[in-house]
Amino acid sequence: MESLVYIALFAPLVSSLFAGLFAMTPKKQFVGVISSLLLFVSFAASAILAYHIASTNEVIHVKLMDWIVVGGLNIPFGFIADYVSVTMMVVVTLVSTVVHIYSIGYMDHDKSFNRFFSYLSAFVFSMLVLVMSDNFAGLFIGWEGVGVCSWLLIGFWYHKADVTRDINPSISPSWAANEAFIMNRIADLGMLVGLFIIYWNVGSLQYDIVFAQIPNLAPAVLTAAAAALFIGAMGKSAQFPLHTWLTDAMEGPTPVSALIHAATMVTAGVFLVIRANPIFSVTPEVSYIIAALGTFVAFFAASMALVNRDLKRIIAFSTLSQLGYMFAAAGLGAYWIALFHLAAHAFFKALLFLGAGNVMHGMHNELDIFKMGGLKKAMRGTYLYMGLASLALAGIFPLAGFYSKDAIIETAFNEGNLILFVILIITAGMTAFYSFRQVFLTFHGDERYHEFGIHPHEMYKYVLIAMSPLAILAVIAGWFKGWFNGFIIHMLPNYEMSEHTHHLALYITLIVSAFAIGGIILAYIKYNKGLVRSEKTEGSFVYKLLSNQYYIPVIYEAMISKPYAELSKLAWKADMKIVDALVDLIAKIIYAGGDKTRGMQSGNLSNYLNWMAVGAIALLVVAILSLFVA
Amino acid sequence: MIGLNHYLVLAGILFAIGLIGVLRRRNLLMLFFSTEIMLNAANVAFAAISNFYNDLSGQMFAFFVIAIAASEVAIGLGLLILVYKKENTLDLDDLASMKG
Amino acid sequence: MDALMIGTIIKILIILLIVSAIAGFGTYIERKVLAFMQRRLGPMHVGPFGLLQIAADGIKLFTKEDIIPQNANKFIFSLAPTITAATAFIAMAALPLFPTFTIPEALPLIGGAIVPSVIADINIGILFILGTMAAGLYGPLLAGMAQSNKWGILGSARTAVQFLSYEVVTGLSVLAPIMLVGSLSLIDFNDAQIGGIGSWLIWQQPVAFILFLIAGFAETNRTPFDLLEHEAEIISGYVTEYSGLRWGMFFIGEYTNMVTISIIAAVVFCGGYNDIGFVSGWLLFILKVVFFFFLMLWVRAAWPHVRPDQMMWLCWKVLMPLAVVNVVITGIIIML
Amino acid sequence: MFEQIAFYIFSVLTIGLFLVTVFSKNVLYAMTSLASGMVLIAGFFFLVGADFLGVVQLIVYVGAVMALYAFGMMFFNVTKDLKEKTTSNIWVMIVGVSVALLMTLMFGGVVNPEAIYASLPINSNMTNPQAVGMALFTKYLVPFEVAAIMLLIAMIGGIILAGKKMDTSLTNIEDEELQRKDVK
Repeated sequence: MESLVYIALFAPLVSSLFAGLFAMTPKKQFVGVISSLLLFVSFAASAILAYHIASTNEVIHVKLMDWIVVGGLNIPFGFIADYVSVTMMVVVTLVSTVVHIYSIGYMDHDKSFNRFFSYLSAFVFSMLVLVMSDNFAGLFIGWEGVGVCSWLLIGFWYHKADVTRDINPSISPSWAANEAFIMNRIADLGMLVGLFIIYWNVGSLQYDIVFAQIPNLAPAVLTAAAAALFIGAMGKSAQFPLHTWLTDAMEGPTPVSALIHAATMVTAGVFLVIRANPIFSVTPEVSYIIAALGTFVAFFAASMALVNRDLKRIIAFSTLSQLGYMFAAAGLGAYWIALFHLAAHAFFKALLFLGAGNVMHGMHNELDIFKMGGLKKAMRGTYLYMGLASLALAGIFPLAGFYSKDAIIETAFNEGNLILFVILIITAGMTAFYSFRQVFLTFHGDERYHEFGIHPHEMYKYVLIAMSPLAILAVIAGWFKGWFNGFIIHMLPNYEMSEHTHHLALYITLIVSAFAIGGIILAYIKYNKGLVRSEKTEGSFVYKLLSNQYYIPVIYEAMISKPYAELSKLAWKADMKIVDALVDLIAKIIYAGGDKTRGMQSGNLSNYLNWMAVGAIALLVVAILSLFVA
Repeated sequence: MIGLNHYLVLAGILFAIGLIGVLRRRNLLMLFFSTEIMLNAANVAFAAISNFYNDLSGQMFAFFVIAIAASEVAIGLGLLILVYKKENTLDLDDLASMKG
Repeated sequence: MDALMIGTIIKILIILLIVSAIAGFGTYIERKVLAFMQRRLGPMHVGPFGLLQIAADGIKLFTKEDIIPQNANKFIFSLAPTITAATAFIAMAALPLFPTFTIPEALPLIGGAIVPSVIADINIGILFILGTMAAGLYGPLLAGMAQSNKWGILGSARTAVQFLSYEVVTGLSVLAPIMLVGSLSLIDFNDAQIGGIGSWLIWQQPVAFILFLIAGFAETNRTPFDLLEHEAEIISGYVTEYSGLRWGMFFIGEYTNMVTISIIAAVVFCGGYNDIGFVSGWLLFILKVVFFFFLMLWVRAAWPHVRPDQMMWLCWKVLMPLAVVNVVITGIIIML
Repeated sequence: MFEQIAFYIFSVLTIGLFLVTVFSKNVLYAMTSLASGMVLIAGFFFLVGADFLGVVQLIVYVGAVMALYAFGMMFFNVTKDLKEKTTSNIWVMIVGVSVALLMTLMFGGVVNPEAIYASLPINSNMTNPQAVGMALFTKYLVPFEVAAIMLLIAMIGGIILAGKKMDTSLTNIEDEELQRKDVK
């Protein structure tokens, strides 16, 4: 079984290095094929591990080698396959495998085909390190690896020039990549502080040792650690106020978006909270803030998705919103529900993105849904997948989203927090509305793309076939909720609905479903016939506010970027005037000194000897003085 | 009674004489002579210390100083002869060709 | 004034008087020996068998005009002969001549004084002698350089080359006997050969003995190595401009050195002043020294002198390697 | 008593001779006085019981080093006075006297005898040459061998520097050939 752990972990690395060998050469089909095969090997190993753990309840813990042994600090390269990590492994490798296969088709015409696969596999490897590490340090390595790979992938088309925000809200791929990386760095500082707090107080970074020490730690320490760790999670999971990078990350190729949103990157924050649940469960204040922030983000992101015209951005906002759901669940203590939603969400969100990729591919990189419509004739398979995924996202019975999202809303009710409960229900309605607004505007109604001279076509067959596992899982994943509960409670604290909620559960389900179906119906009424634009609506303050993402990017630029740039300019001037001038001064003094003392080099040995004698006398004086001093 | 200090002071004076020679003279040969004086002054100090502290190390040092002086004269004299053959002078003032 | 002190003073007087007399007498012997070897009579006219020739030569030497060349460095010029004579006599200080004996009480004034075999029995005796003889090279050297004469310069150049080279051979050849005896004191050498002719070091170190003799000839400026003042080549070398008493001092120094070398050869290799059977040591010792002295004259009569390059070739390519090999073999045998 | 007298006589003589070396205009004087000074330095060595060192001083310094200098001097006319522009005497005197004063101060007053201990004590059972030999071939074996190599290198260097045509012997060359060379 240990070898399976290593196979699951290192197959993506091998894939990355293999693809990296050909990174500078023109496209080679076999690179994609072999990478996908290796990823599939990784998935198979993960699945076997999962089966093994489920059937034998045996956690597999391996130690590759010592990594850092300095003084009291001993950090091994240890990996663990337990209930949580194996769940994540299966989800990550499955989605990644599909994305790899999909990429063979999607990146067909890209000249950096091989490089793309190298990055993609490295991304998966980093995520696996993050997930499988048995200590916080390894997790941090994976954490940073994911950050680096996201930077590489978002900026994959780095050669595109910068444009203004009016043309492209993300300015350019390299700009978006930098934004993502810098925002993550800011949050990572919090993460690091959290790790330092833990190490300072516990003396170790191993999960088991740290969690065993929790009862001995002061509440203030735990609160600080939890808060610091959550700041890290906020960055990776793009929680408010560090959320802007996520939508800008759409500049990367669509498979990357799918990977980031479904499997590798944004789920890391949720994973951290779930992984460190012993810490968060003893810090109710932090947990409550997490829940509140999660709920807020769910609503906040959904509201922005309502009016957006960019296909991928709508889906990105929906990810943000669903992450809010996950954090709400985790904050309320229902960690396994959060993990379940994470897994279920991964399947249909990946499906959505890949579908969006198909559309984009078919529409020749056009993403504005106002320029689409009636695509269902041209892209039947994609339409099916997208519709299915949107239904799952909206939470329609009996699809995956229904089970997981319903459980979260139920949890909010069960906790007696009616404000969160109401907001989450309304958000569920909004989710249904924007999802189907997007579906209807894309696939139904009049065919607006003709005016732009676009001839849409369906994606390759094998790509559609490769996507089918995701579609199946988007439908059936929710059915395993009970089984998953039994599987995961070996590790995560169980969360049971209390008695009075239990007999109200049906009503809550009905209310949620009513909101969801209501949202779909509203979207159908408004958009099924085609696009009807109303000047009044689009001119209203709320519409503008939402479509401009609450002006947050603008505010960030005005409040943070610009002053920071000014400050940097000031510092640059100080550097030029003070530091550089000082350095120059030293050089000038030496130069002038050399010029002045050049006369000493008369070429006359006698003069040199005289100077040597003077030096000898000076040394003698020093020697005598030191004798006297001593 | 003659103590160690007597020898050391004598060595110091001899060394100073050698130093004066090094500073004063411009003839290469005379510079060599002055250097020899300084080496000998050091040797006197070594031998005296060796005697008064009952330690043979001082004499050992003096032996190696003498060995160094012997090699110095072998090489130095060879160079001296070459310089004289080439420049027809041993005066440092006339040999100053490496002016900065 | 204890007995030893008086004895030492007596010894010093003996050396000064006898050895300088030997220098004079040596010239007579040399001329006679050479004459007989060349089938002629030698000095015959002054005194019986020309014996008073010594006195005549002495008077001539001491009354001759003392010339100092105009361009010569006068101080150094007059200093140089003294150096030769002085170093030759200083070297004598560490040489044993005869066994320690006590002057019979019957003699007035000096009766009871103990005359030591050696004036200063320093524990580095033989090295001291070699060192002083090495210092002796300054005589010819300075003499040649001070007289502002090209023959003189050539003479001093040859001095430096010859003495420096052969010092190496002398030192190395004496090193092997030193290793056998384990001491640098000449008294110890003498005592090591106390057991008759069979115990002489010459039998154990024949190579060293021959090397020492050859080097000794060179060090004392004797034929066939008399290149410093070879009349046929460089007039008289370093003594070209000298006359009278100064010339005499060089002469005395040279003969003293000959005696010194003879004594060293006798003490180091040929049993010193030990008695053999009934023959008393001092007599044997004088005989040995006389033999070596005679050998030098004999060689002068029998051998032509060598060229400078042949001399250097002999020193560095024959004698020195031989001496080194000899030392190494001696060391190996001692270790075995 | 004897040592005291010898020390003072030797000191005065040495200082005087070395001063002559340093201030003399005539190289011959300088060389002669330096060589005599060396002999007197050997005398100091005998005074402090370093017999072997004294003899080495005599043989190596007096017998070889100074003789080599003398040999080197034969390349120019030593009876003539040197014409050299000496550095101004005041300046030199200040430096030299200050060095002398400083060293006197240091050696005469400040050296702390208790702070020094013998790392290689002299064995009183042995004569000086024996003790030197023991030290040289045990504790100082490596420096001794290094010094030997250094001397060998110096010898080779000296030969290469000074004697480029060592193998051609002028006396072995036929006269006509020699003359032809001169013409050329």
